Amino acid sequence: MEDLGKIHQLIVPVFGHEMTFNLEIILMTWIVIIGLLFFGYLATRKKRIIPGPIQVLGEIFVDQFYALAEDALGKETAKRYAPLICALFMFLVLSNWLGVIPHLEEPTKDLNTPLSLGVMGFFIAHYAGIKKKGLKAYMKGYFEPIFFMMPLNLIGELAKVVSISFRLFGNIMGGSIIIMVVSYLVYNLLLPPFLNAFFGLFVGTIQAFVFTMLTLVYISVQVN
Amino acid sequence: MEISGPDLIRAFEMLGAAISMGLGAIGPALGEGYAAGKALEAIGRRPEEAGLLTRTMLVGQAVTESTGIYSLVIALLLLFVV
Amino acid sequence: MMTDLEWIKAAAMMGAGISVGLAAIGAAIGEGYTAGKANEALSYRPHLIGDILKTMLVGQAVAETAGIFGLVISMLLLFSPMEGKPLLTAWAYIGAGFSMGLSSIGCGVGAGIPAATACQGIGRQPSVSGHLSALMLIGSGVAQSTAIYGFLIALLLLFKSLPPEVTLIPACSLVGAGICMGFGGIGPGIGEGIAAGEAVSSVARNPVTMSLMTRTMLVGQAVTESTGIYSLVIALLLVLTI
Amino acid sequence: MTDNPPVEQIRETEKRYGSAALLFAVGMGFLFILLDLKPVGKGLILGCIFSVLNLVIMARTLPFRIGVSRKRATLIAGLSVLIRYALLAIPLLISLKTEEFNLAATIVGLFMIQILILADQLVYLAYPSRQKNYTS
Repeated sequence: MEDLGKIHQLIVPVFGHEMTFNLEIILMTWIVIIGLLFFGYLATRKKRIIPGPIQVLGEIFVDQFYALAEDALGKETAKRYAPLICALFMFLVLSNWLGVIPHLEEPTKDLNTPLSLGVMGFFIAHYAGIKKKGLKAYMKGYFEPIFFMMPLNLIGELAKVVSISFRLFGNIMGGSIIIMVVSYLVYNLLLPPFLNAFFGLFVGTIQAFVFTMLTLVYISVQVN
Repeated sequence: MEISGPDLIRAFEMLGAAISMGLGAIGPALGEGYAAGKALEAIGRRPEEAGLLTRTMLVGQAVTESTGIYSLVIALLLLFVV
Repeated sequence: MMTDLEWIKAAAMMGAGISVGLAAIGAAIGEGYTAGKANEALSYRPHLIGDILKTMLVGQAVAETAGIFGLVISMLLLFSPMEGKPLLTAWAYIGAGFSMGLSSIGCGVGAGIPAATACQGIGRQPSVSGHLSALMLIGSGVAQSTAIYGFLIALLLLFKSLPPEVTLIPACSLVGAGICMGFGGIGPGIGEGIAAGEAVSSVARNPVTMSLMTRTMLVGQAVTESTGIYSLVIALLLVLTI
Repeated sequence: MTDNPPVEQIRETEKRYGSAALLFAVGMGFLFILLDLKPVGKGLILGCIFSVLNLVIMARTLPFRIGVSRKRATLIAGLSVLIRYALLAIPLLISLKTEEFNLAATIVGLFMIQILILADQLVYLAYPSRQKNYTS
């Protein structure tokens, strides 16, 4: 059980500072990205009126998330942000499912991945707000309802990033720690496949959906 | 048993992390359960709105869970950073 | 002056008492709530006595799981060999008692609520009693997962090999792991029970929504579970980093 | 209770889960014994016997708890809980004190009834038509 939380790191000195790379996580992220690109290539290679199975899968994703984005953002804005939402969900789902395959790990198990996605969502939401309402109206939003609520509003905005990324990280890391400890305790008998199915497939899908929906909601709060 | 100052501080950090996460888990979970229950009741009344209600339930639960996540952050900070 | 062995024995007895006592409280609240609602349903539908009693029996049998968990841990605490163990074991035993006992409260209450609403629902819609008891058992089964986490932490605390010398930090970590998992198990258990109860009563009102309700219930419970998972993670970190 | 039908139905539930649990435990137990894991098989059977006993006592005391005064119901429920927990402690004690019964298997055996109830309902959810309908 000593390998709990052990990470293979590559430390590169740059101008007197040290840059740390988590090699496994980067590798796993690239696996996910290549898998998604391959899926996209297969789905759009031969576009037909009567679609093949992979094209159907792609159309389901795009359809569903376009409808969701339209619900939350309105027709015009949805066109701009629906691809982002759809891609985010597909990336997260594939990342969370990756841990089911032996010897592979979920990239979301490392805090850096969810945190960077959360920060990305944060900046996109505020960019959308500024673009839609204009800088002045956007800034005015922070001084609601009275002037000195500004610090509290700022903290509230930052807390959104913390909560959205720690939720994903906590669930995925918790699942993988539980699977590891239980497999160690029962000598890999019988239980771990069920735990893998529950934490990897079920919880992974739900948390990916929650993360995507929250990003969408944050954008829609800024836009409307 | 001799107790030095840093030891005492570290020990209480452990205890503090435990209490923070343990008690912090009660409230959000109860609230989320209540939200899920009410959403299920509403779906029972109007099954045709199930998609919208499920989405609203998830967003509501996600916001409710924030305090639980803050407890987790504090506990992790106490364990690893401070 | 007490010897190490006596201290460990005293701690084991205290842990065993906490474990089985709190677990029995949880199981009793759940079973009592079920019995009360079953009586209420019987009072206005006396001719359904067979169905209602059957559901009540099955529901109580599942709610009893909490009590059995507590009993198992307390017997392990009382009768496992203690000679030659380090003094830190005493702290681990108290932690194990807290972990199992407190998380069993959530488990018992959480399993009792859906059983009670199932008894009520059968009074309302006797034609779907099979559906109702299936949904009830799935819901209360999921509500018991935090008690299983508590059981896991208690077993880890019982069987972990500890360093021989006593210092304050591992002692606090051991008790803390128990408290963290114990309190963390209460909320998710009861919350998941509430969700399952509402699902059962909705199906009793509108039986066609069964599959939709099962799906939505599982999704809601999975999100409710996450604080329990956080508690488990913190408890595991506390135990394993000693 | 004087009227027969409820008692009949409770007996039916009891028989169904009890016999299934015993059958399953004995089958698995013999499998383990054949595989030369004697303590595991014996522990499983021991735990399961007491688990079934627990269910039987619970079912038999159920009719006495319905429709009586509050005080009496509380007394009966409390007594039955005490007796049942004392009963469940016996196999644990036996398997802790002797090497012949595996402890983990005994614990699994104690939960046999609950595991079977859950599995039964999962099967009902998956194939509703396969099972005898409760209502009929």
